[in-house]
Amino acid sequence: MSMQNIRAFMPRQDLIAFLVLAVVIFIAMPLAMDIFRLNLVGKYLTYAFVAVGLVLCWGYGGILSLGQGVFFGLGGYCMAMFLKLESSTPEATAIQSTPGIPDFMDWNQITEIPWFWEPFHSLPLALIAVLIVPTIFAYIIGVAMFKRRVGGVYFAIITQAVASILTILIIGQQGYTGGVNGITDLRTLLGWDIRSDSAKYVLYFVNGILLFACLLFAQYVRKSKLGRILLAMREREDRVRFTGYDVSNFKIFVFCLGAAFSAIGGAMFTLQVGFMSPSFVGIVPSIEMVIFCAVGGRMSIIGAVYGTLVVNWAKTSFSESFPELWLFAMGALFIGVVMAFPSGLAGLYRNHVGPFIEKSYKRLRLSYENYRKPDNLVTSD
Amino acid sequence: MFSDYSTAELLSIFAMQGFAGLILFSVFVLMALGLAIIFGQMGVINMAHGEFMILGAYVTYLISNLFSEYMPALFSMYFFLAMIVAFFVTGALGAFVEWAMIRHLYKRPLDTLLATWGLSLILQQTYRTVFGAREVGVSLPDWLMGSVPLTDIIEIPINGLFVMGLTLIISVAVYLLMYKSQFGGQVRAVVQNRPMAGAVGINTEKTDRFTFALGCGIAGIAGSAFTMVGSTGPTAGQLYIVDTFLVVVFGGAQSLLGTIASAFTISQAQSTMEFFLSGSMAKVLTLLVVVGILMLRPQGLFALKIRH
Amino acid sequence: MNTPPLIKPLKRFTRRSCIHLAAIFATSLLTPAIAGAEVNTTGLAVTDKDVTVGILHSVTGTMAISETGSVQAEKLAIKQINEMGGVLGRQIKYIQEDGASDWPTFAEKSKKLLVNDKVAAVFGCWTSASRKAVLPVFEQYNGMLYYPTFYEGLEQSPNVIYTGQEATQQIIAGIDWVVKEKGAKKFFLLGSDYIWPRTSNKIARKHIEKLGLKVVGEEYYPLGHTQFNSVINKIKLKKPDVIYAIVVGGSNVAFYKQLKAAGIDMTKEKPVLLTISVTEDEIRGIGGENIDGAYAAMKYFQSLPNDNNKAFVKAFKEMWGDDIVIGDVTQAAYLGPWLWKAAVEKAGSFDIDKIRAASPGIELTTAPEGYVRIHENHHLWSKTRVGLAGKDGQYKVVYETKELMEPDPFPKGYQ
Amino acid sequence: MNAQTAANNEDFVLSVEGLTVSFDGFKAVNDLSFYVEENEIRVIIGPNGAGKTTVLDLICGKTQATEGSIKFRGKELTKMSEHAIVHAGIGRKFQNPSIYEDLTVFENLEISFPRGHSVFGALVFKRDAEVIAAVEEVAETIFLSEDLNKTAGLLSHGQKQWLEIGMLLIQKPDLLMLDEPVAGMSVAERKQTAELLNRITKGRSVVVIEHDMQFVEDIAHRVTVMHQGKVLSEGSMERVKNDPKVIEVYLGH
Repeated sequence: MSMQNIRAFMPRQDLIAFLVLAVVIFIAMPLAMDIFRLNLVGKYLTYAFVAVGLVLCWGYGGILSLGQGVFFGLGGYCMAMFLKLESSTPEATAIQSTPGIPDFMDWNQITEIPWFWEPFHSLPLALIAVLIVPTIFAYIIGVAMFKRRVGGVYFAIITQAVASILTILIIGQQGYTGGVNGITDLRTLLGWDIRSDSAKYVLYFVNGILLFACLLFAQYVRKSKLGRILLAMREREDRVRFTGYDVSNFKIFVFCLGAAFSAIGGAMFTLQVGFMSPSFVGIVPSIEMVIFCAVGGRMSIIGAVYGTLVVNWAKTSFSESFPELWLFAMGALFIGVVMAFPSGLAGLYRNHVGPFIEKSYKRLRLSYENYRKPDNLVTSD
Repeated sequence: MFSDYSTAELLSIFAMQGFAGLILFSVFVLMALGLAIIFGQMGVINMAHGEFMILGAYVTYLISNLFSEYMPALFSMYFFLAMIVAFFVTGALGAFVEWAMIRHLYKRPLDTLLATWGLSLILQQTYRTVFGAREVGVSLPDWLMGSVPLTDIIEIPINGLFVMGLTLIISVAVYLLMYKSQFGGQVRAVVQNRPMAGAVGINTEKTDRFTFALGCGIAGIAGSAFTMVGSTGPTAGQLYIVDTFLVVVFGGAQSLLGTIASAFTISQAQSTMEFFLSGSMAKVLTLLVVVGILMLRPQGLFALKIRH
Repeated sequence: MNTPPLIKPLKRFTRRSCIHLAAIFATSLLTPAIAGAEVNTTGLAVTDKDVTVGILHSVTGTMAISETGSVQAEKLAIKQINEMGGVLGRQIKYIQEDGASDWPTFAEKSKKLLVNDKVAAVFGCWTSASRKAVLPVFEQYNGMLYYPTFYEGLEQSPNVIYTGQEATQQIIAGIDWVVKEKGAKKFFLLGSDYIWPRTSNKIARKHIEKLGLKVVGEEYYPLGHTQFNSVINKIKLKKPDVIYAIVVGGSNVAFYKQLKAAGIDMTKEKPVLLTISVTEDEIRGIGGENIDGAYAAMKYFQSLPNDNNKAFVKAFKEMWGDDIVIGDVTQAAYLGPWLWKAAVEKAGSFDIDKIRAASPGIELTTAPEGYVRIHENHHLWSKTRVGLAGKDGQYKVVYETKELMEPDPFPKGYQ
Repeated sequence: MNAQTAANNEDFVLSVEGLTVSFDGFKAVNDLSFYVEENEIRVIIGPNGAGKTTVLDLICGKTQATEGSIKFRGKELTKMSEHAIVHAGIGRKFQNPSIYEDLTVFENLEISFPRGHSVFGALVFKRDAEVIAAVEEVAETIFLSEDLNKTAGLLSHGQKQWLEIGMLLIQKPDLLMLDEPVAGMSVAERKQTAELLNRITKGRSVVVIEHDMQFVEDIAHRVTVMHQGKVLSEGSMERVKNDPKVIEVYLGH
């Protein structure tokens, strides 16, 4: 890549934003927090995967999905299935009537592992499934909807229905899915205890690195022509279509990408929190994830990460001190962001904080130059 | 599947399931009519629709308490008053919400979705703070609670009949209002061409506010009626929202008749399947079929072919 | 809703009821306070003056409806213990966290309570899902959870004391009763679609079939479902002697209202409606007139006539208002702090391992439900009762098992 | 010219035959036929509601025909998807300037550059010398060389119209369809546009819908007059102007 290409991919401002975020995630947070808080941040950051995907889908592509929890959940479930099988050794489950299968299957009179669980004995297959299953699911929905030009509000409502179908299905088929409890009590990954403090540190950093990989890819998409086409499409879909683009393919792509990001987040969630449950698949978490994105600024991938962190941090601390007020605050946040700050934290930064920093920086630089001047007086004057 | 039953029983099954379906149909229509007006006519996605319904239910609860406290003699009639008050209270809240929030967002339909979701959270917490987290029991007048026996198996619940009658009355009223009155003409004019409607002297702002308030008011009546069949709690409204939207979208958002037809289709399908499958699977299958059909026919089942 | 209890309630709590309770709990009061150094080496939030515990329930979200009572009961128990001099001479302070009806939040908050606040015990959780979510946390950080809800069993953790009944305790006695007293032969099983109703119905079915009787239908509906006309039609066709209903939450209201509207009169001889999921709490939402004549099998009803219970109901109403009702889970939640206190005092330490070792065999003669004892498997020995629901929203106890039911979370022959 | 000799319609760039579309029984276009030759500027005029824009919609695939055929260089268009029609060489400008207001003029033109139209292509698309040269050349043609880095939303109305024309030009279409290209333009801009159109028709055919008669006379080779979904009259401006049927329709109202 030539220097110019790099510049185009990552303008100076974006580079600074990426670096600052890297410092926050990889240095500041781990230094400032104990492992309990850090693990919490790690959990929040798994939602950031979804939010970043939503920036591309919704902010850029204009596709508002109210079912991102489906993909988060599917990714998380794929991971959880592997971990559950690993922890369901005949020794650990000796108390069951059929030892060696996950506990909830035993409770539901299932005596052997169902076929679709079989691939999850293998970690590589499970990891592939984490990415592939949600993406294919998104692809099917995407083809069905976008090829027929279903968009906007209708798409939002249908994704919502999909989320509710999947929730009922997971809860109803509890013998295969763990039902409303989810898949719980996950302990080890290839023998490595994921509940220990050291594992939590490692997982936090793995999570951070994966998030940055996703962010960099998202940045690449943003800055590629594809990013501009998405913007163009959102504004003038017909114009793009009559410029010779198959618009639906672009929508499908970005929807699948969002799904894949969410799935990675879901898998990391399972690893860090130690269980997966249908409460992430439903409508409420899916809409909450949209608000993370909206608070961060629906056009800013970095903003989405901060948005996720801020909302969740507020949620945790608010609900610790004033549990009853939390919903009021959350509701007000939704309304406030939509009505007063449609471009979220990123917009706030761009319009107020950024110029201020710029000004201060210039002033600083000016005073620095003034300070340097006396040295040069001899030659210059 | 049918071998377990005798012919007479089978006939009874179909009669009773048909009736159960009709009750479900009435419930769907009541839920969806308000939304069809707001979403279909104004393009606003009101995620707080369920909370407006629950407001109607709480109003009914308050009035029933009021009557049993101060006017026990008239208790058997309180329900009618409750529905009227519920209509006006939710309508007034609707008008306020339109003024404070919705009117600023007409150009951003997806954003109305998020903002009204925020509203729904606030309303939920308000109910919780005011009425407590527990469900409240709305006591009904005795005449609403019985049933009319037809045969020894088939009995027709009176509250079911009441809900059906109410649905009929409201549907007719809404039809007359939207298609036969001057107000309806104005609403449709505003929907079709806002600047033109404004130019010919229709007060578009007022029309919007009334339309939104009307939709909310109907939600209030629905909530009031639901105290007969469902629960009244702070979060009960959320249960309805997905179903309601699907009914409206499935019917083709623009058409009220479509909404009614779609409510009929979905309710009959669901109640028939419920009889032969487990409740959960019936629900999943119904939703799947609806979503599947919507994918094949995104404009909804009953929408007119319109010129793009 | 959740005012810090030490201000308002203290005023309301009358001297008379204090004395009464003091007499009841005299035995535990007499336990001498042990010097700080001995009990304070556990790394928990224990000082010479006080000890901190956690309360972890949902006060927001869909489950807030059910969990409110438990929070109130736990606060009442803590207040009463404090007024009697606390535990090992230390006043109990509590930190309350909101699980927000969201299982990961439960896990997160339990971790906070154990790791950051270092609480000596946690009273909390309601749904099985929330318990499953926090269980690994309690096992990892070695905390102690007092879990109040009747539940499906199939679990036995060294870090949990289950103060509610597990499924067999509730189910078997109830079915035996209905078979004996009502001559029931045909059962229709019905439930909300999740693990507790399904597991419970599985046990019920096995038991019914063991008795040589017949299950004529088994149905599940999604949580929150509000249209039960189809299943009511099925019930009418199958003509069961007993409708065995494990419907939960908002669905309950719809189910009983529609059942009544469809002309199934529970006050008549047949069919009998037997539930294990409707406590007095739920009846508030359903309305007494809609559930009049139904039977419930559980271990506690507010109307239990013993003296313990009268004092408990009185104190509860004084603290939380006259119009409050108390259900089975609320009472079980109330047991939590008392059982913990007894275990701490028996162990002479707040240390979790010592409490665990001390717990089995601990008995509470002062329990509102009468008498309970902790089993080796961390569940409670308790009696099961059958109550008949009345228009006033209260149950009238019509039957009580003679012996304490042994808790059997992994019942052989029922899985 | 007697265009009805359909046997050799391969000679035409565009041949529309028996085209009909109905919306719920209303025939917006009714059994319409016309033919466009190489390098011809054809203007379609007609009163409001005559079905002019619908014809363009039908040709570019936005609307599905109920009956009839549209052949472009012998290829049947009625069954093709929109983007395939574009790739076949047809560009269409909308009535209201349809540009991407959030992007710069350069980016607007770049998106229209005929390369990297697949998802993968767009991902790996590079802004190389060829692209830059093409963009600059077109910008020159449409009088926007100075404004390449300007956000398109900031352009004047006339400039937006030009930009949209430029976005079509960069695709080098064989057939260019323009829906009211001078609507809302100043007199000076109209002149420039007429000149622009005359310049860009070299090597391609153009179909224009326009109301401005002066402008039509400036550019049209041949004129088709539509009325109620049908061709009312066709031929040179001179001939059409004097056709009594046309006068009836225009003046009779």
